[in-house]
Amino acid sequence: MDKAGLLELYRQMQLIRVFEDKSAEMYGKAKIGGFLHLDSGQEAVCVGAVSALNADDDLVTNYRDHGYALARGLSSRAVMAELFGRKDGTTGGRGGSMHIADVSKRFWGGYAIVGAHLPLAAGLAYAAQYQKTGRITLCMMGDGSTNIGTFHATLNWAQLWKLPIIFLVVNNMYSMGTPLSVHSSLTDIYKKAAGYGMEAMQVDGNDVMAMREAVCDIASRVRAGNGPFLLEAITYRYSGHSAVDKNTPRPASEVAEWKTRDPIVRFTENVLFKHNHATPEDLAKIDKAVEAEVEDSVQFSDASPLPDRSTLYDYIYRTPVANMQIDGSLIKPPTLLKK
Amino acid sequence: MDKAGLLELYRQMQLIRVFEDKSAEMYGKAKIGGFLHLDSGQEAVCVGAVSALNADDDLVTNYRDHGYALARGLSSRAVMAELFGRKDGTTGGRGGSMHIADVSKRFWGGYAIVGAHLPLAAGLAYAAQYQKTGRITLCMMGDGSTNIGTFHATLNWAQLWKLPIIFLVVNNMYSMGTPLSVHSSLTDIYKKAAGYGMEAMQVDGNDVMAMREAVCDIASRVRAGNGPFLLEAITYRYSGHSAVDKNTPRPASEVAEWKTRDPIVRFTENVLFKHNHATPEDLAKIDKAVEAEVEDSVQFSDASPLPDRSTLYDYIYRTPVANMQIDGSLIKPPTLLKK
Amino acid sequence: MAEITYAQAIAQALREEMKRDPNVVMWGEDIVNYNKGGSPYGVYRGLPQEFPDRIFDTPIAEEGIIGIAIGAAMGGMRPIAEIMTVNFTLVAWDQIVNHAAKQAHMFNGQMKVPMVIRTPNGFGRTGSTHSQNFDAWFASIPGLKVVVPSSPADAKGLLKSAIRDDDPVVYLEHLALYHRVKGVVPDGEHLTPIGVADYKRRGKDLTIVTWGRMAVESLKAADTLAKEGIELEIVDLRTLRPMDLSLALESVRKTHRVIVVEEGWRVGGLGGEIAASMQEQAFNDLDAPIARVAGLDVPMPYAENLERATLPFAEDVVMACKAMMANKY
Amino acid sequence: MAEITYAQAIAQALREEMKRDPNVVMWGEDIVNYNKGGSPYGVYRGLPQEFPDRIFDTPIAEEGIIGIAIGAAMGGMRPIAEIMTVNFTLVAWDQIVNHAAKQAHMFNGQMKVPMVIRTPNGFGRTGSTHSQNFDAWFASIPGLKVVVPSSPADAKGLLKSAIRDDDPVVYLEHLALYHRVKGVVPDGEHLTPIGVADYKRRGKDLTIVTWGRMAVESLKAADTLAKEGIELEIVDLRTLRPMDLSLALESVRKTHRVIVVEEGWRVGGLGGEIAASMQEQAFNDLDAPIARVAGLDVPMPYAENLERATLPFAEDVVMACKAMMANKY
Ligand SMILES: Cc1ncc(C[n+]2csc(CCOP(=O)(O)OP(=O)(O)O)c2C)c(N)n1
Ligand SMILES: Cc1ncc(C[n+]2csc(CCOP(=O)(O)OP(=O)(O)O)c2C)c(N)n1
Ligand SMILES: [Mg+2]
Ligand SMILES: [Mg+2]
Repeated sequence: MDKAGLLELYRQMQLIRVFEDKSAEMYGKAKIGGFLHLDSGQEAVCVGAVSALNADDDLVTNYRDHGYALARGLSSRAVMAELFGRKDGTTGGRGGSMHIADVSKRFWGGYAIVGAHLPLAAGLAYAAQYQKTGRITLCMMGDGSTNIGTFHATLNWAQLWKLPIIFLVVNNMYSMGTPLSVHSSLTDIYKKAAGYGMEAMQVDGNDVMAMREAVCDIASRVRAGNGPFLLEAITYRYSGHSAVDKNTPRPASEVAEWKTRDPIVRFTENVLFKHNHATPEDLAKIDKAVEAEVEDSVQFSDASPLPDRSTLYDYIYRTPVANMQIDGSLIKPPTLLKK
Repeated sequence: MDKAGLLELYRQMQLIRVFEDKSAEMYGKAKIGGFLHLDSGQEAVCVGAVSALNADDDLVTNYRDHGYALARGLSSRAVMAELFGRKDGTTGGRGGSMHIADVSKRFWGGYAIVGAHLPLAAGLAYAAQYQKTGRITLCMMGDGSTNIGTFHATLNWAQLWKLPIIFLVVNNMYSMGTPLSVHSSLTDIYKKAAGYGMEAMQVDGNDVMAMREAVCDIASRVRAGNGPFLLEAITYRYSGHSAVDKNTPRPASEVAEWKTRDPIVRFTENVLFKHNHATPEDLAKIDKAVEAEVEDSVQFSDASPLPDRSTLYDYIYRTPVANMQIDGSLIKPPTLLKK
Repeated sequence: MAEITYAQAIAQALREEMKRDPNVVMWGEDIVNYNKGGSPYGVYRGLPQEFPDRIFDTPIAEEGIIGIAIGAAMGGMRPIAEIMTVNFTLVAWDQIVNHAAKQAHMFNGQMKVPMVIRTPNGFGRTGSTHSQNFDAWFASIPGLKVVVPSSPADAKGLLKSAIRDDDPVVYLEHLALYHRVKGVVPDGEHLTPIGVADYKRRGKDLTIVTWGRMAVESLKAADTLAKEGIELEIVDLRTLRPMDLSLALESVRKTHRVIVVEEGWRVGGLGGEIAASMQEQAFNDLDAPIARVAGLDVPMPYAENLERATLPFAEDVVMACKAMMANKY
Repeated sequence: MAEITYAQAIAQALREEMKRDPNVVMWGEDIVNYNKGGSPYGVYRGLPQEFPDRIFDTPIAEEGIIGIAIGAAMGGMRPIAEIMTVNFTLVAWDQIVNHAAKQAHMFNGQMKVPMVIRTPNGFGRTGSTHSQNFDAWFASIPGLKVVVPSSPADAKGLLKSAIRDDDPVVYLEHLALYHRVKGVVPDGEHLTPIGVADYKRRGKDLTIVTWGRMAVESLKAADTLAKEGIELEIVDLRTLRPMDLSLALESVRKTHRVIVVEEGWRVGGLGGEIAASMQEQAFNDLDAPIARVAGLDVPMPYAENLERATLPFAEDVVMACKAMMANKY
């Protein structure tokens, strides 16, 4: 990888880190509501994996989706505006933090029902296979999402039909507050692939280069028609499960220990500086640009209007129906009753 | 095992064979409606497995349940009457073929939604564990039932909580008409246990002694608190999926080949005769008794009345509610409208 | 204009649409290899052989059957997900409610989910877990369209419309109609619009609002009642969501009496919704409270007499109509 | 008689019943280890520590949470299955509909399923898959009991009754009430009977039939309207199945006007069922068609203004009541 490429990996990780810090701050200021799940600490997974894809490969994630969105090149303005629930957000304020998407970039969105996006991702992979587009699908999920039925149904099916899909489990050792060993009988998640005869491996999710290389390798095998792959990335989230729980009790020593393996610091020291790919000044310049970008995203989002009330029913149905009332109700809606 | 025990195994297998033939005949005469799934060909699994249990262990099956019911000692009268949908059936005609049960024998019934009984069985195992009764649960299912979500959710959970339960997969190579290799990415079903770190093995399901021994061994390990076990029994059903499909296309050579491994013939020749445990006369006597018993079950069922219309609402609720109408409806039911 | 069965009408629609559009694919349990193929009920014999790369048997995993179809639809296909009976949709309920129905709206029109969930309602001594009717639940989900044909012509026309529709359409067939109901289907391209109700019989005395199998039963009831001088007007809703009550309202302004007839459980059934809406809209036109004929609120027993007692048939419609005409409400 | 919150009332009921009966156990996602424990919402802080062998965190697998509870209940336990939000019950829908609800009847009384499914309804900028209300669906399932407390006293009394009941009881809590609603709860053993509605306010002009959060909103609306001389009578159904409409019918015979107020989607909501049943039973007592206030039929958007527009609040009840009193229906 050339210098520009490496610096771009750095920039993306840094952008995610700063963006997440800022969004946590905005949550504190009640600019953002509901749930806010941060990717801080997991930047190498997002950036390493997404950078290994072709631009037209399909990408599907769970609700912890900001990092993937930014790595995929969605504008921080649109993502932040979505968190703010504004008209200029990625889904016009409808989806919020858990449902960032940009289909023009084949980023099919974050999904909030644990495990439920797995079959959707397999369906995208099937469409690519049937239509011979050469695309593959990257579908990520958390460790806590590997125990629900859809995981099983999807992996068996994907293996049976040799679908072009990579299942990426981001093992951050916790499902909300529930430790891995309390929720999963296998704590080496990649070993679950054995139940399907699927290929699998584990990778250091805090090493962006390892992450990227793994996904590159796997992607070419999957693209060649060898069927699906289960990749487990070991990482750690610095924040609680979502912005409302700063307090999930994880041993302080554990958090501290993981901070010594910070993905951005490691990349900076072990790759960028060690091999003289970048100077501290190079990075400072990037950092400044990133700060400015994120600051701008907040300004932008603050200025973006709320979605118009009149759009509420748009897109519930795509094919119009002769007798349909605007709200899909049987008869004329009782407009009287609702502001 | 002594002679009496061996002859009892023979008797049970023979009873199942004759009972199933008779029930198919009765289905042809429209004495039985709906679905009728036969255990013919799979007698060694039913009898071998059930005979290895303690009388107060918990037993749960899928809809292909006649064989388990008979092996568990339910009367053929009550089972046949249930198939006839009569008052003296095992559930008074409410459940029919797919839901034979006798809780006094801790036979918790057949279940008709594929995979859905697995969590129920795990729950029974949990109750035994919590209440320290020393019971274990035997939960059987078909090969086609190992791809649905509940399989995954239950096996992970059972392994996590070290529940005293044996999952017995009756691999007869078909899920209705769908061949094993079309529905499951692993065709050695026992290998699915690897996805949970669960112990597992495969057994010849047409060898009643092997079947019995396997379940005996496993039961004592499970009873000792070593956690659950996945046992795969390889067998074959002679009939179609249910009595309505006599025609499911399976290669004639396949069926013929399996008939050469008939569990009753094998047991008779390789065990009973070979080791002089029984004479042909011993067996003829048993056969005659079995024929008479099954014939009697038909007479009995024919004579049993239909369940009384007035019992229709019984047991929907077990704890009465002050204002409840008999049918659980909001207000007085429109009795006018219904004969 | 040939007389064909309801099942044959479905087969025609499938064949025509698969020929028309290569993105139409279909999967479900035991639709290829079971018995003689073409669904477990032999609805479309020969079709799997005609389109071997587009019709597939699946594992038993309804969450996959529907979920993978949703994803394929997002990716540009027009999948038809067949669920062996409507009872098994419960296994995939989250996929239906939270994903099929919500994708288009939640992602602000960035994607669409042009898929059909085909599945039969039914009964026939199959017991409580296999004899249910969830019409009301499907009809209450924003984002779904729900159609229920009662005749071969509607079966064909609605299925073709459903496959071409850009929204997820739940297409509810009925085991009791497949091979037993025959009717004339217009030759050539025959499309029935989604969301448009239909008079299946004109009459002046009493309005029946119904759909699916109960439309067929209501027609039988009408024949019986006609002999006694009672003329039913039968409105077949055909689409349950979005629903067109205009004919029902038009009819009640003439007859002043309404009975809603449905197969499913009475409590929480769609009959309640329809009765509530109609009394809101036509309060002053009603000579009697709107009545409902429905299934009894009980898990379906296997025994022949109890199953029969639980389900509504023509005779129940007859009884209810007579009671209403005699001012017994 | 202490004033406590709705959440505290739930905690009291759980603690008392766990002390009383060692067969009461509870499991769910993140109820022990998450945050400070005692459910993700801190409903029963300290309880997991008090009963470490009887309260458990589970894998994310709602089909297991509910299915294993069913089996444990069959085996003699009284499990409480906690589902983090009602939305996730969809993943276990088959277990609820086909198993929890049917076991007792289908097996002819050979077994029973004394379990409670505790789960909160709610919203709060959580988007379309996390802001739903399935009251109507639960209430339409034969074999389930369904309770929805609106006050701390009912929350405690109904939960204690639910735990002791031999049937599967769905106990629907509400995120918006947990820590915000306070009220007096009788000291000592306090049981609220299942299946008995309650007047939450007496009035003469208009009957509100409601439950859960909308009972609280209706009370607020009543305060506003009282200032304008309109006196609402508020019937809190408390139990949705089996449902006691006797108070609602008694009330309408006095007021001659009814509005059903519910949080969920209007189409196919329980409002339809209630309106249909009430017009059947009290047709001649009605001065106006029965009206409904409900959530809009749309997947819930995240944006603050759109969420607010979609959900019903006191102001919507006020508006509807005024319209009805002004004969605007
Ligand atoms: C079906 C379902 N059950 C429960 C939840 C609530 N929930 C949201 S995220 C989550 C934990 C998921 O953990 P994991 O998969 O490890 O991902 P992480 O948050 O660690 O990235 C839970 C329990 C849900 N969204 N969906
Ligand atoms: C959830 C669900 N989906 C589909 C069915 C219909 N069905 C009943 S049995 C069966 C095949 C099961 O095969 P297997 O588990 O191998 O058992 P076998 O019949 O061979 O003993 C199917 C598809 C069902 N009952 N439940
Ligand atoms: Mg995690
Ligand atoms: Mg099989």
